[in-house]
Amino acid sequence: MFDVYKIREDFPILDRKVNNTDLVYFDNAATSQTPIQVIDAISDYYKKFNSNIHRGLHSLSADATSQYEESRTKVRKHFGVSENHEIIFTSGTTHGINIVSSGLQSILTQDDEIIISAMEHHSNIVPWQMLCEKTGATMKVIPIKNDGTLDIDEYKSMLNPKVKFVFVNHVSNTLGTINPIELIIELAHKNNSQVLIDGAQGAAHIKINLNELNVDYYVASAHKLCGPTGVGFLYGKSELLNSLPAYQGGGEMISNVTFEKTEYADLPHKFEAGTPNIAGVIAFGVALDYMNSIGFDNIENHEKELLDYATENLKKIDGIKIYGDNNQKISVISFNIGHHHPSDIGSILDQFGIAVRTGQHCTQPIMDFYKIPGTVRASFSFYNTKSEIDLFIEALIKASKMLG
Amino acid sequence: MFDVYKIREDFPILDRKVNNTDLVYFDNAATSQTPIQVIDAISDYYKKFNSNIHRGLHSLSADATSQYEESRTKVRKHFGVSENHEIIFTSGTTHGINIVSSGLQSILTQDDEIIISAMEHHSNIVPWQMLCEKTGATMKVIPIKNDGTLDIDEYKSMLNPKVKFVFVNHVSNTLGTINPIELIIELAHKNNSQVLIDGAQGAAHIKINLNELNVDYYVASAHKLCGPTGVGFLYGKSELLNSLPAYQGGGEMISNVTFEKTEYADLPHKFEAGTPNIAGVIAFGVALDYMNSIGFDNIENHEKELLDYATENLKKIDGIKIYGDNNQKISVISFNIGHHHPSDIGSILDQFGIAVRTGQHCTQPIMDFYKIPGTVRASFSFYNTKSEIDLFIEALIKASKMLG
Amino acid sequence: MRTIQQIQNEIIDEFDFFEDWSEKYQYLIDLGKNLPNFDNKSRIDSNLIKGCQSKVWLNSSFKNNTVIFEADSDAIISKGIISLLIRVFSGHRPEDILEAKIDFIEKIGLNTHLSQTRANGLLAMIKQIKIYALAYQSKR
Amino acid sequence: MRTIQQIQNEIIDEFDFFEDWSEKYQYLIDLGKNLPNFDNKSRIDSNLIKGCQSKVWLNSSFKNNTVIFEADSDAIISKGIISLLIRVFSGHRPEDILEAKIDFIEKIGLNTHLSQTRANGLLAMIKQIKIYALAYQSKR
Ligand SMILES: Cc1ncc(COP(=O)(O)O)c(C=O)c1O
Ligand SMILES: Cc1ncc(COP(=O)(O)O)c(C=O)c1O
Repeated sequence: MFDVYKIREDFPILDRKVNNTDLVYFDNAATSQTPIQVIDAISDYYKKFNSNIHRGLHSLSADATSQYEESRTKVRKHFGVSENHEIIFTSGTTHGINIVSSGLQSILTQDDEIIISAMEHHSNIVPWQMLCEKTGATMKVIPIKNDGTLDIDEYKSMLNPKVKFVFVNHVSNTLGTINPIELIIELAHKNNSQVLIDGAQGAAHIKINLNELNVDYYVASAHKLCGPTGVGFLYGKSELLNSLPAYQGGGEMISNVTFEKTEYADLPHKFEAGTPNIAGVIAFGVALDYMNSIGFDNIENHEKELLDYATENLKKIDGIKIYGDNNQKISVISFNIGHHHPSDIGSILDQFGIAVRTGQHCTQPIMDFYKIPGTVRASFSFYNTKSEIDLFIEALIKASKMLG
Repeated sequence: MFDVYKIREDFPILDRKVNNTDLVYFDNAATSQTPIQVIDAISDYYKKFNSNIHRGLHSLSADATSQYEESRTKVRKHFGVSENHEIIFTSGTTHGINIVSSGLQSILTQDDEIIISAMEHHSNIVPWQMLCEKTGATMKVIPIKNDGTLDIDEYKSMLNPKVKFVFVNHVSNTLGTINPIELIIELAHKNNSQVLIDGAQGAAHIKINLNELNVDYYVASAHKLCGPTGVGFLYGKSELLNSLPAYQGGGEMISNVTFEKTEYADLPHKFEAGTPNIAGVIAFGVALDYMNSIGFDNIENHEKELLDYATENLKKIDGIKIYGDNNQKISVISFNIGHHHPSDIGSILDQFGIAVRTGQHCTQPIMDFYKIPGTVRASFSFYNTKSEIDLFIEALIKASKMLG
Repeated sequence: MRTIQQIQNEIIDEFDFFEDWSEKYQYLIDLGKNLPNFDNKSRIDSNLIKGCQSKVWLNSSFKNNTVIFEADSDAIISKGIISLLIRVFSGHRPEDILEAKIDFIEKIGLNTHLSQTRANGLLAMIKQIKIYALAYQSKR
Repeated sequence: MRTIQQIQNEIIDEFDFFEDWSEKYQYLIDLGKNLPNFDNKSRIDSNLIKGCQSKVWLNSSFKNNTVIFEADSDAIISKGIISLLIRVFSGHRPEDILEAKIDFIEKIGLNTHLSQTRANGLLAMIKQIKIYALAYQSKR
């Protein structure tokens, strides 16, 4: 049985006061909160197991290594991947994307095209711009429609033999839109193009099976999945990861070093140079266990309820405009009220203890599309409640009144 | 007053049993143990402040941001740096080195030479090999002498107008040798060469002032400084960091993004793409506070005592050979006994609860130099004791007897 | 003409009347509304102050040995804040502006009611004001 | 000739006599010493087993429908371990080797006395033994 009040007891921060009132945390798309089970896993690691991994012969190192590798198994299983070495631990989504973009420098040529979408996070734009600058390849952009969905017809017409790669997010962090990635991947593959999906937002809200999805690369961050900061993973098909050159040089990622020549180690070590975020990786595994103990079905249902409830009540507010008001979205709502600047709304909400994000959300092209300086973004997680939404709506109405 | 037994109370892991005996942790050069103050700082962060930083308008984000930036100030002050933006947070030493090596791709040419030393960690070899492969520049290697010190005369003769960069570690992780970096930097600067110092080992044992040292770049990892895994920093002189191209593309590191062109943000953000290891960075600051509360003078004194005591007693063991037995070293001892394989010694020591590292320690060229498959490495920290060394020596004698 | 310090004290007295943060915010909002908008030709990038989440434009001129400031913002609370700064700084001599200690922000409790992002913006505004003053002083 | 399972049981019985880990280790060390060294021409990279911290070389031949294993290592404990493996596997038919369930390692408590790194090495050795067996089986 899904009991949101019982779940909230796992999250110490939800008891916090902000500006003398109870915290209402609606900035989950920026980072999720951390249950005590995950916090304790980190403490436990440092209290009992802390040790550098992989090459240590002593028991401490052996324990740390097996916990670290067990976490890889957890990630692999959770995301429906068959091989452990196809999971590369990274410091986050941005790092994962950069491993691929850097690797493609030696593969892409000036005759090639790549496709991204107009609703990408800067982390899924800038690395490809840098890649195009270095290789001379051309970047094409799938436009968005006014309802905040991708223009798939346009995408179809953009596919041609020159297109080697397609980079699209699973879910937009600004609009909440769930993109039809199955279709995007299928069309790309028919065109012999490879696909990287930015799962930073999707992974936290939708259970996916990467092998069934048949995606080429997928990246996500632990800190949006109830896990710690500074950890994420890159999934890639073995043969593709093997074909990419190593990204960073360092310890762990080589099998043999002389000054004349260096042999790279096998996957996943080839891409995990240096001492990794060991505690973080282990805690990431615990975070996935935690979310699975709640159940992604329950998470999706509850978040859908929150989304519908909030959308319905927001629409009653005078002058509100919701961006991306379609019926394929996760619990993220971007909006503006009248001509009020989002930061004015955000500042006042903060005084009521309500944490929302304001601004461009690292998606400047979306702002350019709607011709706005930014939005107020409320994003809900499975531990949020309808009564928090009531407080939020009430505060919004007051803010709007104050701003006149 | 320095009281090692009082200090040990801060380290929960030191109470751990391994193979039914008390843990003796002598693998500090691989990673240091974590005091409860640092562990609590991480828990506290997730219990009270967890939030994405920099662009958030709400109080939680503001708190997290100011703690994160305060940590930058702590690192800056501790390492004698004048400007906060010259401190770039990384995921570790390896990451820091790769930021620089990747940046130099557009600067180095095939007519240039770079110098490294024969006692570098793979993390300070492989990135430069990759750089030389991409640019055609030539790598020269400062040889080691039999006593485990660098051949400085040879270094002098290697300097010539083609040499653009010198990459040397502060302290060797395998031999413990403290390199004369003041001299190395001075000679390099006279030659108009820039210097990057790999401080992974040095920073933990020797208090340094980077501005006085006048070094161009310096890198280190928090996990060797009583801090958490997955964090480190790169120091660079402003004008040099400004001249390097950005490393990773992503959120936070740009000021303006359109599909046509992207403007990069100022330092340090230019090199801190994506959500950083926020909890880790904050805890790193706490770790520095902790070490300073003990005092680096005290740390250096105590560790010197341990080194001398251990060296003296090790030398009494039949057939022992210490590598790098010179008088300029930190508390790291690499050795072999007779023809016993280091992993045989290490396995037996582990049964006695004693954690040492065995193997090549990511410094294969040192092993090639001494023509050995590896060493047993014992590395002591300020929380180790002489009676632990007694246990270690006793166990070594037993191991040697068992191996016959 | 009152000194910079006198004006600051005046503002502190005014804020003393407010009972809670919402009254302070309401006052800032009203101030923001009363500050005239720039025309489009002053809303140019070279007048933009970096470091604010909202856009803040600051312009200055030099008359009778004093610096006159004008400002605008696309966010109303920022505009209210900068209107306070104009009231404090505009019409004073460069050297007075450069020497001035700004204490009213703390004393009216604005710092605790501004997030780090806004507070950084505020610092950026004050810095820009002082840069203008310095420029005029050295031009004389 | 005894079956693979019988040999494993024999080893388990032998280890039952040992009172603590040091006796087990001493036994492995003695086994290691008694296993003849390879000559240098068998100590070649193509015989090396990947995944061990020490070097372990494994060689095989096929006689009378059975696989004969020889091995060497530069570390004596590894050599002791692989000498146990040879005792278990050498001289058996490929299909028996492929079908064999290896339970003696757990039962003699070796897994708890080997670090992860060593245990991985052990797995790598067994894997290589099975790969040889598979190769001979399919060649017939
Ligand atoms: C001298 C030296 N350089 C570099 C490194 C790499 O540090 P990290 O693994 O934290 O990136 C180490 C760590 O062992 C080291 O000792
Ligand atoms: C869609 C999307 N992509 C990428 C990122 C970047 O993730 P990180 O900052 O964890 O690297 C985010 C985070 O906001 C995101 O929402």
